[in-house]
Amino acid sequence: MTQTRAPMQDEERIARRAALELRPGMLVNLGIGLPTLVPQFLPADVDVLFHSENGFVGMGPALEDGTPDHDIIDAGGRACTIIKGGAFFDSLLSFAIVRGGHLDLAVLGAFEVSIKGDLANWKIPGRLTPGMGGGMELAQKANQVLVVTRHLDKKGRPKIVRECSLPLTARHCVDTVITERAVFRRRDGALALISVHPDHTIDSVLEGIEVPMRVIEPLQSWDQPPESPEGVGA
Amino acid sequence: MTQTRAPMQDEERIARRAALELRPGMLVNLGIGLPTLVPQFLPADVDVLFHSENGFVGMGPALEDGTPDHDIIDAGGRACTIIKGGAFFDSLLSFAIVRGGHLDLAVLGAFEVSIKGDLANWKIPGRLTPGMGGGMELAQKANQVLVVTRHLDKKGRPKIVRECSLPLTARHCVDTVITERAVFRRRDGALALISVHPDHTIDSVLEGIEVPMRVIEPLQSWDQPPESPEGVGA
Amino acid sequence: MIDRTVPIDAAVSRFIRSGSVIMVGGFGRGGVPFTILEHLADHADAFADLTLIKNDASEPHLGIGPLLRAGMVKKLIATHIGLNPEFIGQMNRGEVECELVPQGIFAERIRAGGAGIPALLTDIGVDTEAAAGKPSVRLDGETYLVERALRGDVALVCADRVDRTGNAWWRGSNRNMCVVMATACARVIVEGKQIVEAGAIQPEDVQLPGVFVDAVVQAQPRRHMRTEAPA
Amino acid sequence: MIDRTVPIDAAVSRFIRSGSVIMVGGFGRGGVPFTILEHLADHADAFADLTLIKNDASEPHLGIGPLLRAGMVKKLIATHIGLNPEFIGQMNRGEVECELVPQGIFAERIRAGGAGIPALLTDIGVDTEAAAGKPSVRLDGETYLVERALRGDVALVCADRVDRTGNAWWRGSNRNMCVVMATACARVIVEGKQIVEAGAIQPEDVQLPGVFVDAVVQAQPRRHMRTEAPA
Repeated sequence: MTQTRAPMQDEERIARRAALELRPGMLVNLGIGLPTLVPQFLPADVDVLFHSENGFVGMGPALEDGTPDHDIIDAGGRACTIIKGGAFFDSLLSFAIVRGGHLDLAVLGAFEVSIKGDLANWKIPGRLTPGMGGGMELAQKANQVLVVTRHLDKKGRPKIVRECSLPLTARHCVDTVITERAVFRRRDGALALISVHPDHTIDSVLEGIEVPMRVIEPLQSWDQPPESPEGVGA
Repeated sequence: MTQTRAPMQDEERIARRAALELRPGMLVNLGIGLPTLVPQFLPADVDVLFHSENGFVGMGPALEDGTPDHDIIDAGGRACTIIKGGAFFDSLLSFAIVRGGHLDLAVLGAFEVSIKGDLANWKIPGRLTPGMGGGMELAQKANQVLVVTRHLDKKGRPKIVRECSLPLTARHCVDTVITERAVFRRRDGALALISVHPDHTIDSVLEGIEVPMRVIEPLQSWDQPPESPEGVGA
Repeated sequence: MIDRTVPIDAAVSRFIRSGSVIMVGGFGRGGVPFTILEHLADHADAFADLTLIKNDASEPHLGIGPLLRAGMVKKLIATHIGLNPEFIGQMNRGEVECELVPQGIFAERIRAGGAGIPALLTDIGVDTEAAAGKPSVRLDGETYLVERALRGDVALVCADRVDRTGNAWWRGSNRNMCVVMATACARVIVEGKQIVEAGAIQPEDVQLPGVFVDAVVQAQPRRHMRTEAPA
Repeated sequence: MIDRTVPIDAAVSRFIRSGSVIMVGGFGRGGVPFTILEHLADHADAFADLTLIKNDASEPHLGIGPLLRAGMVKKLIATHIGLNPEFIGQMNRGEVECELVPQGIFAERIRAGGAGIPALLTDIGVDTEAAAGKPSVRLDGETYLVERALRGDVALVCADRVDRTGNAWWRGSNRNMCVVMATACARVIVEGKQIVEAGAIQPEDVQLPGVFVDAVVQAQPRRHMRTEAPA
């Protein structure tokens, strides 16, 4: 929940847009990295509860005076706080909350997302093996999964692909993808383009994506929040 | 842990003898009824910890002034206390303690015990169906199972039988049986007579038991405690 | 944080229907939501064909006893019914269905329901009536029963202390099945002996986090303390 | 009540051997038994072929990092190793075995080990590498993995407060895997930041009952606080 550095421009844009997806009453888990930038862009009146899989609900930002409390850390290991009404528990109950269907939204990073919503974000064989941590449970069992990611990987290829080439985290799990260029939502089993950032065009968004992508027109404006799903709220 | 009535002579004799089986450092669970009479006959210097399956370790006797605390009850529903160093928990952890092998001794009642140590104590079809409660876990998973029971049932038949006719609680689980007449221990897979109360003889103990019973001679004196098993202690 | 306190009739009418599968906390008298159960018994005509999941069958005049007596319950899943001879009579006459489950496995099946685990393996009850009708599997040369998860539509529990957002704390041996049941039901009503402000329970000491809770209602003195001794 | 406090060298020499399967509490730095781990690293010659079960691989200079670096470990079962590039290198070179498990299932398998449950069914990880080599079963038309219990010879955890009999309490997010690991090992050593008298922790608020605990040792200030920054 802290930010140790100012987000770069693209990341800030992604995090600002992602913050619109967090609706009042939601219980939300934030993955490591870019997802942790999201809460700072929430309006103060949006009452969202954050779940940290290492063992609490009610995660709050780091103390404003900068004094870290290392007994209250987020899943990325950074000191944060707990809000009034929050509760600590152990890893068992933490994942019972996830698998039991109580987590409304997981905000996760990605190496690759397939057009069908498969997610790969835990292993690049032979090169990078952070491990899945709690990512498989979050991807498979959160009621909604939001991926926030740079549009392109380090080699300049879109993160959205026909089929994931990397080991999967979970199949058919991603509901929404937000990049610095566009917003995609899974509709009828496949990701579709629903919004394009003003700096971009449909062409610049779809360039390099090697699978046909449905475009839902008219495109939504960049800052249009999602329709409130039914029954959200812990 | 409270006693609501003075035990009758036979019950007191059984409970006194059973108390010798509780060794320092043991974690012990007491079934409903006769087993709850045992602790009052423990010497004060024997440091035994009692487990109550409804959710705590460190069960102590009812308050001496008679003020019941109904928030601290034993598994039979009677108000008791918790000793310093005890801990409350929920039913899950309570039975994790049992199935996880931490319970040194369960003291249980019985309708029937077979010569091989099968126990029936939860159902008399069509007549009495209290339910098994936690009895199956206790019988199956306590490191030692001690049955305390009147020697004869209400029809005058010995409780020790060739095969249980009633629905089983668990097979091959009973290690020791103490009645007002005798002590039996399972040796090489079958109950054997090891001690006879001074009021009785081998003949009066074995009368009516319809299966051959090994007698381990010389018989132990009635008040001889068991050999300390290895590794007892939580 | 959401304030989940509501009047009892609002909570009951919103979450409970005829045919509901209801988990009821408590072991003996500890943790039993007496106020909600008395409310249900007072509206016996409104709720039929209930399935109750509770550790024990209470006593005839107490807890779920009046619901059983009034014929509101079609099935009880429990571990122990020995203190309710009336119910045993109903069961023996075939007027009500009763499934008896070993107590630790009862808790485990409910936990599985709450934790998104479809089933677990166990050797508890092998070779007994508790195994009847249950699939078994072989693993590493041993035979185990496959015990399926239990879930409910509504959990009713009584906590000693609950804050307005639903974080709850139990005293003594009152916790028993309450916490695990609250994880395993679509809706959860916590009856609080004492309702406190958010933050009043130290966050490390919360036994049930409010994210599992839908409604917090005020416990009332038990009926037999309010009026006469029960019939 | 038994006083379980002992000097650290007595606890370690009594319960830990070469070849031991050791569960180590902690997530990030919270709950990690740094004092015991530093003691083990200081006696690297005495302990070989260890199997460690820990949420994460720590950082190279911290926690289990020095044990991994010193080649004391033949296998690590973990959920996340991303902060220890040295270990990833060892693993990629085949110098050490590593089994990665989804975090919630990691906790469940340990719980099963502690709770006497041989295995549980889950759909977590179906159709992924996490399913490799695991048996699967069909139940109610769905495919589930059979996840087996994990048990250890010794659990090492750090609690914020522990009484002399082993009742333990964790502050903040330090609890994580500590409690469940302590239920799943033949022997348990609790390193206490603060050791208190029996009764000092309210019995309702005890997070790990002392019946699971074999030894209580005093946590020391971490090495990098005692001397220089780590290499």
